[in-house]
Amino acid sequence: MKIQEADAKSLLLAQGLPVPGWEVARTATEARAAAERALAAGAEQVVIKAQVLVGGRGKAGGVKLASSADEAEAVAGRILGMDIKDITVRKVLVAAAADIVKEYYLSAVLDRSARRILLMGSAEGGVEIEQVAVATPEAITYQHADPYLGLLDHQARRLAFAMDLGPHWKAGVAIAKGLVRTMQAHDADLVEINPLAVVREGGAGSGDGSGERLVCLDAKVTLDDSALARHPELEALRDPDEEDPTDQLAREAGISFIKLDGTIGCMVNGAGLAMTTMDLVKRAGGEPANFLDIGGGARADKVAAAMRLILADPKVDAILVNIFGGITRGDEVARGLIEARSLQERDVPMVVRIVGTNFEEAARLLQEAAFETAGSLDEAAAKAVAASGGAAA
Amino acid sequence: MKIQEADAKSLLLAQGLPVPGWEVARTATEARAAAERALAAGAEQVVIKAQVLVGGRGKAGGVKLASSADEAEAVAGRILGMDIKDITVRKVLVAAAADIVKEYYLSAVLDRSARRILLMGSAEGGVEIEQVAVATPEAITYQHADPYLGLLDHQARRLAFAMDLGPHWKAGVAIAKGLVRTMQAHDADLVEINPLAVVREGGAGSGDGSGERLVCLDAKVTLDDSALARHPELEALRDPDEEDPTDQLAREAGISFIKLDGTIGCMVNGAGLAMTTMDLVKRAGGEPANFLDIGGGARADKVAAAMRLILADPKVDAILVNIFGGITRGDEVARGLIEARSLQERDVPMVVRIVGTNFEEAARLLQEAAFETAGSLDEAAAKAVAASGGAAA
Amino acid sequence: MSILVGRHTRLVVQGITGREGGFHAAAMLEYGTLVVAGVTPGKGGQTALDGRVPVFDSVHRAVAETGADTSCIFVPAAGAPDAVMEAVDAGIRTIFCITEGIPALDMVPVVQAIRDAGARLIGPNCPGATSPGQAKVGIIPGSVHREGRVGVVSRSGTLTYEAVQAMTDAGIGQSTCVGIGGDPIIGTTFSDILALFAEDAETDALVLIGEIGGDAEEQAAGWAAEHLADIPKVAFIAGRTAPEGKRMGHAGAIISGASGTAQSKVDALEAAGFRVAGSPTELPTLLRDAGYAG
Amino acid sequence: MSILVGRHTRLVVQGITGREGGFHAAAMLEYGTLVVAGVTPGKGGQTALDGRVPVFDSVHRAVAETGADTSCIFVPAAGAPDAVMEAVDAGIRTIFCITEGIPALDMVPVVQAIRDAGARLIGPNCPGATSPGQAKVGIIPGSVHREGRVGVVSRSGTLTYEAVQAMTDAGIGQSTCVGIGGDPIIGTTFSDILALFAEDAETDALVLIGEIGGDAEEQAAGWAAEHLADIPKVAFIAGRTAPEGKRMGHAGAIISGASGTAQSKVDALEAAGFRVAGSPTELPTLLRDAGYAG
Repeated sequence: MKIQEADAKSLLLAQGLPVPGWEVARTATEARAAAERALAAGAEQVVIKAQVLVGGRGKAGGVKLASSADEAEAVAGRILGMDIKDITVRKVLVAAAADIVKEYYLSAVLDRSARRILLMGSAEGGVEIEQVAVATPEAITYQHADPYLGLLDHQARRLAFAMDLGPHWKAGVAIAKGLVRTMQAHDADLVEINPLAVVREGGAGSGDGSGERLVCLDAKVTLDDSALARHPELEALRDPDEEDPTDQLAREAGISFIKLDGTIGCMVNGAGLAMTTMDLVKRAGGEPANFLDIGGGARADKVAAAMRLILADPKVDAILVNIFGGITRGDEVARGLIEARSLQERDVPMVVRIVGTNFEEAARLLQEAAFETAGSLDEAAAKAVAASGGAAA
Repeated sequence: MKIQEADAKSLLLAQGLPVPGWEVARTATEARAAAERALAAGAEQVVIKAQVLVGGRGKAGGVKLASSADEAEAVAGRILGMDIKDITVRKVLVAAAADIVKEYYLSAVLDRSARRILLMGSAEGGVEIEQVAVATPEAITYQHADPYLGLLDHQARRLAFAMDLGPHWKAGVAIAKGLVRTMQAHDADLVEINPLAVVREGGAGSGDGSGERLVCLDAKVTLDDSALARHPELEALRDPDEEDPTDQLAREAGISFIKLDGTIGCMVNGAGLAMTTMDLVKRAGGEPANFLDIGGGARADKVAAAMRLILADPKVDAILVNIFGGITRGDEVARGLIEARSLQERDVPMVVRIVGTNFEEAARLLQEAAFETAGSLDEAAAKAVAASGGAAA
Repeated sequence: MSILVGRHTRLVVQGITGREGGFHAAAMLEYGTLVVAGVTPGKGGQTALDGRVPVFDSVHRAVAETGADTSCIFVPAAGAPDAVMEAVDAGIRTIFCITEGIPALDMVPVVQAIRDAGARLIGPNCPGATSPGQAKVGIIPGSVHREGRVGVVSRSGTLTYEAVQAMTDAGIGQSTCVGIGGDPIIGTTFSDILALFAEDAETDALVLIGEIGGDAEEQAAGWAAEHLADIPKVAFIAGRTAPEGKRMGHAGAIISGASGTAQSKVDALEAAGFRVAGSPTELPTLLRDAGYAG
Repeated sequence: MSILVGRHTRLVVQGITGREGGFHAAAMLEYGTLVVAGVTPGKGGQTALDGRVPVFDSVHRAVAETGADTSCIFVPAAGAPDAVMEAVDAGIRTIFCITEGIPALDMVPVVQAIRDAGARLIGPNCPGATSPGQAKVGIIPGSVHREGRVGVVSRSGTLTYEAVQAMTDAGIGQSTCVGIGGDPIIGTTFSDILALFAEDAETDALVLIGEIGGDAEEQAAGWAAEHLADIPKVAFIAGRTAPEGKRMGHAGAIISGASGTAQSKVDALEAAGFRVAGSPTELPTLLRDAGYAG
């Protein structure tokens, strides 16, 4: 699960990391008030940042500076309601614009290959780390946290020295350790600070030179969905503004669902088989309307929920059900389908293929209920494409 | 550092372990009030337990039952002020007497040989585990916690099953894990529950049969002195009533000091050398007045404190200083001795032996200041014994 | 021979008295697997599967009493990492963890402990392994198999069944079929399994079933290019038409750079001498094209 | 030969810019030890000991630049466990930790990591080791030593110096003197050091200096009885007159049963063929009585 920048910053702050203050505004008026407070506290400018769960906000015009309350209100007004990669901006973050001396990159991520937490740091901050990895791979330094003990002090120090943090190395050590703590405390997959920045404190307006400080200027956190059940505190961070009602239904039913642009609804058990089913639908000349994995051991109620998800898309004119029973039992899926069809309002042609565990009983039930069935997956895909074409014709 | 039963129970309670309620009373009147509350809450009897940092309270008459408030007051009056192994009882713990079905033993201890935390459990509870270890060693079950991950669930389960906790095995698992958490949270060397007991809840007075429950009826915790600096919460548990002013001075000066019955005060660096010095004093016909290790790298102020500690004992009639410099520098000790002697009120003959690091400078300083010195340790012991005899003669 | 599981496998099922554990333990027993013990804490002394399998309180007890040498875990996610630790501590050296939904960070110390002990963990969130005609451990339906000499390794669950069924339908049997699991942190990789097949005298050809995301297939291709030049090899990659950015986490993308796409995987596998199928049903034909005559 | 440290030891001193670290690093250098590097985070690029030793930010850097193979740690207690972890992670295989006052539980994972890495930790709270005429690592005053063929192992600090001085004064030199440290959790035991001496061609006799508490001396005696029958062996145990119950923790008492008293240790050592001295000054005579002619 992705969470908003402002929420990510809250998690870091709770671990004692240096994150400059911010406010979240839902209207231009709120943004103006927040800007007024920041300017009154000595900021020369404020930054207004769209809160959306996609990258590239800056390029899309979702991050702007303002030098006055009027300007802040105007800028916030333009950003709020803007669409960034199909997501409508409903909130902005307002903060004093930092006086940046130098930008760094620091992140903690779950490294699947090494099976450990990986820390990545770079003196090339403020740009996407993927670009740095391609352009100047030697500019990135890596440290794997100990699999039993987490990030050890000396590992954090080596990271900080390799990042050339200079006099800020101790702050860098504390932040690196804080990222790993954040990751462990909330079961995050990724905790990314970009930029981690040395900023001048006090600003010119305050009249004194004051010091420099290493702070987290931006924050990105993604959470392990498998661990959400044990983190009720994180469920509160789910952003209802950004979640499609269909996505919400899918999540609540425990179904993995991604809406696509085609016409053939797919209901499959297993992610790999679901992708394969989509691949074969496309190969047979059709267009899948969705990716849908009902998961292992799916029962009748899950099948019914999956059916509702698929039919919620008005473009769907055929459904392909492909179940290969293992932990999932074919007869239960068949019963679920029969029940779901009896309740569904829209009549859409359906091709059902159930093989594996308890497939004989499933076949019997489906035959009794006069479902159209298929033997091989290729055949099922072909029949579904034909059905879809037929309806469209 | 040892802590009182009541404090140990507080630490366990804070980790969520089942510890029946108790109150601490400093007077018989307070004990009466506490007993009244326990009896009013349904207890048939209350138990009154002397709070002293030594074992064998029961045998010494420091643990008694009472069936009424009057009796509780009388019993508490007898226990308060009692001396148990030279310690005067100044507090008692008052609690509802448990209706014990069966007693067990459970502890977590730092196992020096295995270099891990060791859990020990036994169905033979309520008696000293050392006795069980001798009489029926097979009645004790052992589990070493994982050195990286602590006590794993399956280890706690194996312990609980081997202890024959029957239907209470899940409670046993939770308690075993809690002991290790307590140990880790406070850097304890030992967390011991004896007895861990299955008790009948509610009591006959409450009129219902109610259930049985596994609870920690007694608790003993000793803390790692090396870790106290990072546990300010534990320093508050130090019992000023039980600490000798000399012990307090020693602790504050960072000196390891144990008062003995002899006449020759010893000031040595290193515990092994300090014991050896005592051994040789005794061999030479004298009696050491104390064990005193000024520790490594001792400076002048520590030497002065050590001198005060030794001279606080009126029986001391000679002092043997034995310093073998390594991390400790001989010249600094010599300067400390010279300064300490200039300040000391009581003039006691002193034999000084300083060898090792910077011994030449030390020798020069001591010679200038006209100290009596010695070459070998045997010689130093003989001279000190002679000086002590001379003064006593 | 076969790999991982076989005729001599003595299996303990952790979580045997649960719904899934009981159902699949029965299926394994029926397939012919030596299910010698079950473990459910607190149910030691009982029996499972109509009295055919004794249940113990701990894996240690099960090993001591029955000589179990392999474990299959159906314990719910909250207890599954500890169940793996228990198995390895009890001396089990081949551990299948079927459980899905285990938080990834929970597995980090577990896979390290497995390495430290010199044991092998397959999964979690894996369907297990079957050596047709000998034994099956896990949840792969026994009916899809046929005895033979092709080794199959996959990180999908049901897609594995699909691929194996296609082979069986075409008359191509398997030496062992292994599902390594699709979780972020798994105990055994494609390369590990390929290395086992490379040493197996009764495996004459290989099938690898991958999917988009991560770089496990690319790494396996690299290993195969070096060590498996002469054996017929075919592969299938799921997700060729999946829209970008929907399944691949940012994490995986950062670390593995350009890899992770279906194209990257197909390219790597083809460069390593794999023939890559467009549908699971094409696997038998490609195997024969690659020179497999079994 | 000698054990642990010698002419070829390339030493890095962790905490070299601290008061104790600097003082003793200078003494080691003066003794002839190859002090090739110092480590103090944040002071990389500077030098220590009047420009004679380069300082690095990390042990990794020190190893890479100077080929250091042994470390001596003077880092304060709060940072010392991590300093050990850093040394082992940097590939150092012989690590002396002089630091005292480290909380015991902090060392539990550290000693396990040392074992897992196949490294050796001496200490913490130990005085180090000296191979007279070759190198000294730690804080044992160089002046107490004399080159020779008697191996000394002790868990005390200053008592070790006392015993070694007595030998030197009597004309008996040492191959290596090792202080293993007196903390509850230490990396290397008496038995470990005896085993090293047993393999050392230049060690002809052994001196063991113990003290009351715990059962390390009893264990060492057991090992020696089995493996060191033919070598002259003497011992000294401190604390024969210490009152009971004052130094022995409950913990040690529980685990080791009857052992821990001076008598138990003397009995065990004598049964294993050690001659046990009543004073450190008697060690030379007893060595000669035991047949040592060096």
